[in-house]
Amino acid sequence: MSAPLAKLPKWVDYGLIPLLNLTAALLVSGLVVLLIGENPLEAVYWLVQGSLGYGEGIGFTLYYTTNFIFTGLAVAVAAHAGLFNIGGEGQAYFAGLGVALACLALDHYIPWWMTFPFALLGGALFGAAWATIPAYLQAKRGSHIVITTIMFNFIASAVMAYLLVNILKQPGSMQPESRTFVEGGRLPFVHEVLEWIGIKIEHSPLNLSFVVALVACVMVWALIWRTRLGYAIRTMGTNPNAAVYAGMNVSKLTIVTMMISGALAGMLALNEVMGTQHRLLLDFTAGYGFVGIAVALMGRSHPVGIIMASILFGMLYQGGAELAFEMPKITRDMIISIQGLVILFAGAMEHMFRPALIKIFVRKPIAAGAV
Amino acid sequence: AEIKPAVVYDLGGKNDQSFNQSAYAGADKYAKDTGTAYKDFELQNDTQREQAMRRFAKKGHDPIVVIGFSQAEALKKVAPEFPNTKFAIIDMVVDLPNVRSVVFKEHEGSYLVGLLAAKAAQSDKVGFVGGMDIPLIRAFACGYKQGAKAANPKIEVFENMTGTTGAAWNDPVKGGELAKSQIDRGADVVYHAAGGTGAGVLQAAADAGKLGIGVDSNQNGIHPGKVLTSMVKRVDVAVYNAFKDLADDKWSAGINVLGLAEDGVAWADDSNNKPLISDDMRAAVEQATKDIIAGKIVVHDYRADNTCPY
Amino acid sequence: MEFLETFTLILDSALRLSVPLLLACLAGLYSERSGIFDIGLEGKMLGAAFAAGAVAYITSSAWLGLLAAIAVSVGLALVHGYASIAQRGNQIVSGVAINFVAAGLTALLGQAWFSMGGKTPQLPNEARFRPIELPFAESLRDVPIIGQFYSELLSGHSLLVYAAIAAVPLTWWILYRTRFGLRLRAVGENPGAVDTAGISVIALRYQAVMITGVLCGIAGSYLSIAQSAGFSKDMTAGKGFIALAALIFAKWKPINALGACFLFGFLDAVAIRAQGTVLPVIGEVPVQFMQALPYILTVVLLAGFIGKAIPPKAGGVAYTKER
Amino acid sequence: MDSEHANSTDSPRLPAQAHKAGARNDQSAIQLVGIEKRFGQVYANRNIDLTVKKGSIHGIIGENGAGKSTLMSILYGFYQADAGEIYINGRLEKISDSQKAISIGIGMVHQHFMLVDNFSVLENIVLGVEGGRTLAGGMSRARNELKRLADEYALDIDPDALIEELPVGLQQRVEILKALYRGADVLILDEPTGVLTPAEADHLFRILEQLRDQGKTILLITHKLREIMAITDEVSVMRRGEMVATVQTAESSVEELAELMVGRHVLLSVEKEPATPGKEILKVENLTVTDKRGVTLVDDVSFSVRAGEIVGIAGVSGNGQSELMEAIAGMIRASSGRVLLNDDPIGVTQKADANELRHRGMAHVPEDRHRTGLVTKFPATENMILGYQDLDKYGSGMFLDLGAILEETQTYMDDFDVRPPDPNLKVANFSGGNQQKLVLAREMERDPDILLVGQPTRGVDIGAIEFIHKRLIQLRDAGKAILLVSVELDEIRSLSDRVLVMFAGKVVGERDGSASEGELGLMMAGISKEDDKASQKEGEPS
Ligand SMILES: Nc1ncnc2c1ncn2[C@@H]1O[C@H](COP(=O)(O)OP(=O)(O)OP(=O)(O)O)[C@@H](O)[C@H]1O
Ligand SMILES: Nc1ncnc2c1ncn2[C@@H]1O[C@H](COP(=O)(O)OP(=O)(O)OP(=O)(O)O)[C@@H](O)[C@H]1O
Ligand SMILES: [Mg+2]
Ligand SMILES: [Mg+2]
Repeated sequence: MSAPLAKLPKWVDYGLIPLLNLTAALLVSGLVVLLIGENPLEAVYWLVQGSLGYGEGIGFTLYYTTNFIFTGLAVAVAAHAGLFNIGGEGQAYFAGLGVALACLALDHYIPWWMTFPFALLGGALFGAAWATIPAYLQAKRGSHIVITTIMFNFIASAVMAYLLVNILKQPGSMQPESRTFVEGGRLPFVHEVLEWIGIKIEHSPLNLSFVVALVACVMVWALIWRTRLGYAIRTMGTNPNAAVYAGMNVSKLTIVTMMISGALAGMLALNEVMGTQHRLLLDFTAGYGFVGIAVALMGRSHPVGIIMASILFGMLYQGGAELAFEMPKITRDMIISIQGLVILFAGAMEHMFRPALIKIFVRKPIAAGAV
Repeated sequence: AEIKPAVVYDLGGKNDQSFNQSAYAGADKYAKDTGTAYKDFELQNDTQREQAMRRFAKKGHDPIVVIGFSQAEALKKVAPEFPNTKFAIIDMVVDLPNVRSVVFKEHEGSYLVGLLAAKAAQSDKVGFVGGMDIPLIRAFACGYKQGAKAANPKIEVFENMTGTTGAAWNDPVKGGELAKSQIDRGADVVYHAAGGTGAGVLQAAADAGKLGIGVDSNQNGIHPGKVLTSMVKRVDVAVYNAFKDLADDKWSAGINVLGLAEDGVAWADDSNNKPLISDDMRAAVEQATKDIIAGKIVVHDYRADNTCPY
Repeated sequence: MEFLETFTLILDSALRLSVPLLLACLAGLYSERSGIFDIGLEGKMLGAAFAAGAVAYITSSAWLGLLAAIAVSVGLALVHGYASIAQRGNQIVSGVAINFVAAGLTALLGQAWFSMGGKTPQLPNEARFRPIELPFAESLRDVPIIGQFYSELLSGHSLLVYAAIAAVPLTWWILYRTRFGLRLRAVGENPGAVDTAGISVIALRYQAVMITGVLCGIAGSYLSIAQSAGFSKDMTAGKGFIALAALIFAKWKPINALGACFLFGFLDAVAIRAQGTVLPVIGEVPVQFMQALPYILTVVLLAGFIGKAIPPKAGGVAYTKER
Repeated sequence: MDSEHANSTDSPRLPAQAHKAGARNDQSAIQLVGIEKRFGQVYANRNIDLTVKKGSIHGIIGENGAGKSTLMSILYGFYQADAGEIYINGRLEKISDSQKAISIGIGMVHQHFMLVDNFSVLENIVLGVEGGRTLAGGMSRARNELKRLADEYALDIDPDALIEELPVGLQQRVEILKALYRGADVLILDEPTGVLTPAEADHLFRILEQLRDQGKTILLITHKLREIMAITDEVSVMRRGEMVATVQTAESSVEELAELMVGRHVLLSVEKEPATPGKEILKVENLTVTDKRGVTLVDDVSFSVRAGEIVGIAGVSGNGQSELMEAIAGMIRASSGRVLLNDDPIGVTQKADANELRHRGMAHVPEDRHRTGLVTKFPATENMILGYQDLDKYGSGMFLDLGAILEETQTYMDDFDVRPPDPNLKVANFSGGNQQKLVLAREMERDPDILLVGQPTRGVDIGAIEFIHKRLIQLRDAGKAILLVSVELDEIRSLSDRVLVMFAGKVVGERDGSASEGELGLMMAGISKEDDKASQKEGEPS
């Protein structure tokens, strides 16, 4: 790592620095708002109000959060192994096929909770499969995984367009999409579930995959910090020499990790296809796969951090939509820019504030070289 | 009565110089005519469709006009939740008691511009560039061909679609390439039904010194003298009427089919293209209009059987 | 004759389609040859296309548009440079960030300034780089074969097309025949060698990154004020990534880059022309397959099944004196 | 061949200087005064004084990490000293960067060559001194100059050959030519023979002598005493960042230098009973390891280790010991040969599964704890299972049993007196000695049949050394086999029951633990005694 090795207090490392990076990103975004002649504070107000101010808004925020948890976890698991999976978008897109096939095959015959395990499995398998090829090429042929996963995003998009247009499309339909699933292929919305037990809340696309996302967080946490496999993944990601020394099979680990990563990204399809849209449609991934990069960076690849970062991005997405209603000049593209800035400040320039903080928090630098 | 109308545009946005802009023009005209304020919203992604409709409905907007066939799925979900709100959808049929579905006989308008194209072309060759390859756009193409063949049985019509996904609506570079390819093959007039992609088509035609034909809005003025005409789809009228009908307590749900007879489609005739339309052409197109309205000419609708006999 | 004409027209179209790829690919070449990976070509091109469209519209001058495009693109390149060189950040992450920022800001500012759904207004001809007729193009048109070739294929493109083509030998010359090129190639392979020779690694890399910015600026301008008459949202549509693929395909060499970009442009042109054509044996080739072909070819190349693409050795890692 | 000739060169930036014929004068070419350099809290160089006479070959020796490279990098402007002064030809110079060093006539051949592999020789030579914005002129000038240098110093080379296609010896020649082309008057060579065959090394020395005779000053850094004796005029010895002595080569001896370099004056004697070797645990037969470039690193080595004995492998580092260990431990692949563990072969030529070897009773303490043996970002607990993560006692099924791991770590740490005894502390936060104890605890507490241990006490303080040595003896007395690799002669001698000496990839001799330091030192330097016929044949290729 290129970071200066001086040690900072934990709360600075895991709390203050991400906060400062986020603040820097938001400040720059504020400047942009000023540039288009709007009031940044008002924008912040509508952002918060729109995402947390009322029931439907909260529902939407959590619905977006669900997507980001999945893609964030996908990037994080790979990152623990020292791999940069930039292909979450394509993996999730391809996983949509797995989810949709399960739903299309079963929705007429069995209730949703029986379809659900098949859809889950379908999404996971298809997502994993799409990640396996770049992983294999990295492990066995040394192809740079960043480049191959980028290429696979584009290839996934072509494959899915072909399938939707030529095979899955309803005859005579305008849209290249599959037919809409009936009840047996739809995850219940949270407002429906709560209605069954007598609680009425506002409608939103928030559905049971949110619970799946939270379970996935626990599972990823357990995987990384409580299993032998996770231990091997972290060892490989931190010190590959030590992994070889410890007799770990680095090629196999690379492939397995990427498969898990791809399966997690594939869960995005569960939320979108089975949970929200109830059909397979073009570009349903809508860039969520890329947001996962920002989420994992902000959340420092820890499930708890990822949940928090996902909520933050969920707020940005939902609040951003609201903002577009209230301040039409600030379109949702603002959110894309903020995302970019967060990735820039929290990722590429994450150490920008370190030297200054070291001066403040560390009086005499402790040496790294414990010889 | 007082109304509180709202419009949800499709992904192209209200200034697309085409379909959505026409809707915007209708809403704007109503606002100017009556002093009624209205709200509108430009989508950025698919999930927002429902969100926007629901939000407008909750805030008491009525009627809510949604533009484009892509809104149908969302509308099917939202409309039943607000049975007392009136919705209207353009370009698609949604069969619900509180929804008015407005669809156009694009094939009729396309027939007319096809006829004009064939008469304007000196080379016996004309072209068509569609956006996304869907039955709606095929209907444009088929009507156009029928019109062109009616004017000149020997004519060859090149037909290309820009793509198979939503991106096809917004790819002026590819539109331009397709138009160039048709022009290179000898086409003298190129008609587009391709949304934002059409900008590239009209540009390519103008650059090559050939003629383009616009669509949805009157696009004659984009390259004055280089756009033969436009197949105008009166989305503005549909939006205007939706507002007005409710205000006048004359609202009706159900399907509104707007063709030539209803002034729902037309060929654009203004000062920009005046020099391009000869008297002979004018006479022919006016005769054809009459014949279609009278039922003497039946323009085939591709959507009826998913085939085009021409 | 018929075939020859069709073929010439396809080549003509391929040339137009490959120009933005070529410019972006050469741009990436400078950066990556210096050891800075750049997956932000897309973002820089997009930012440039917007700046060109907006400024050309406001000033009615294509040249000012070009200048603005270059300024914006170099600005983004410097951000990438600062993150990768000074901050020693992850170059991939930085590139991703720049793509996002450019995608968001161009659409946002476009809508805020022009209210046309992220587009800039249609440009009048004087605000565009217009096709240039090469001398005698008209009179030679009827000469068999050569006339076709000269008048249809070579003549009648905008200045930027000729600039892009000229950039190939120029880049070759810079890379292999000048001091700067020697040092550039060296710093991407072994920055230690450059440093011990008393040359500043940092300055060299910043220079490279700025050239990348300039070329991406021209690429973006070509899209919005030469090929089209205005900017439209997300206009690059993945061209930056195809350029990246082409760069890998070209094994980071300028002459190969011309070949790779022309190949990818040609695939695109064929896909456009051959739409719906049914080939013998294969049947109808899906357009999606043609679209994905550049990426598929690149993966196959990366996997080492056809040749081997070896990137500059020091690529992707910040230079540290300490071991 | 004298200095006038050297001065008549018109290579760039050659400082005009007068040398007397024979180039032996008392004037100093380089004088370093009080040089200090710290990396974090590690003193790489501490209060270094050094004077190098003009026109001499001056050797600098010292064990790994002694600070030799750092000192040379400071002289070459690659690093800045924290304190101290540098005089070149008697003039105080501030060497702010390499450009400056070059301009005052210092050239350096780095330990890791600073060459661009896919460049031609010529391109590498002109890099940085292109002499104009375009290359054509400079290249043809360099081509001519190269021809002249080739004639003058017998440094033939094809200027258009690609570096990556040249053998290492020629690559090094390019580095030397690079320095000469830049008009170097002082030439620093950092471990130039590490990668050379003996014949190549001899050729290099002839070149260096010739350069000296023409008035150049040469600083030669090496581990190899034989080379020092063969070619230098004076030698300076570094240890742990400090300059411990400078002697006239002619008045010194290999023994003295060996002691200065590796030996500690406090000889740590370990109490131990004579060994009672039992059955053969490890048997190595004709093991050969070749690297990617085809250089043989371990050359046909055979030996065995019995239960209840410690076999030490002595040798100057870089003579194949590391690779021998790694090949036995399954970390790298051997090209031929066989290794038997408890009479069963292990697949060394397929790169044996390190995990499986552990299960079969082989434990391994690697030479470099930071690079290989530890994940310093992990806490002690997680380092305690490195390599043993699959053992049943550390979990059930796929899950780890953190309680069990913590408990065991605690026990091991108590047993090995690791301080602070906090199993959840990140390993980076332990001192070096305690980190080493963690590794040893992990490997020794497993009750292995054989322990491979490399540099067990590198960078560890005296108290800890004593402790570690005691534990190793205990393990032996418990009937285990131990294979020990160390560059510390003392350590080898005080622990081993038998000593094998490695030189140039071969085992050049075997002695018992009581062999004298001088005797072993000579063997390590590749100089065998007359009576050691067998090993002489193996050891001396010529
Ligand atoms: N990188 C580091 N970060 C935090 N603390 C450290 C670091 N390196 C060393 N320390 C702490 O500083 C103390 C001194 O470390 P150092 O390596 O200098 O000890 P030492 O005197 O060399 O010990 P030993 O003789 O065991 O090697 C250690 O107890 C350790 O806890
Ligand atoms: N850039 C650096 N950062 C931190 N520590 C360093 C750095 N360079 C050297 N050191 C440390 O300084 C000490 C001296 O290192 P140096 O490379 O000078 O040793 P050396 O005598 O050349 O060793 P070798 O024989 O292995 O080449 C070592 O402890 C090393 O770990
Ligand atoms: Mg210590
Ligand atoms: Mg060294």
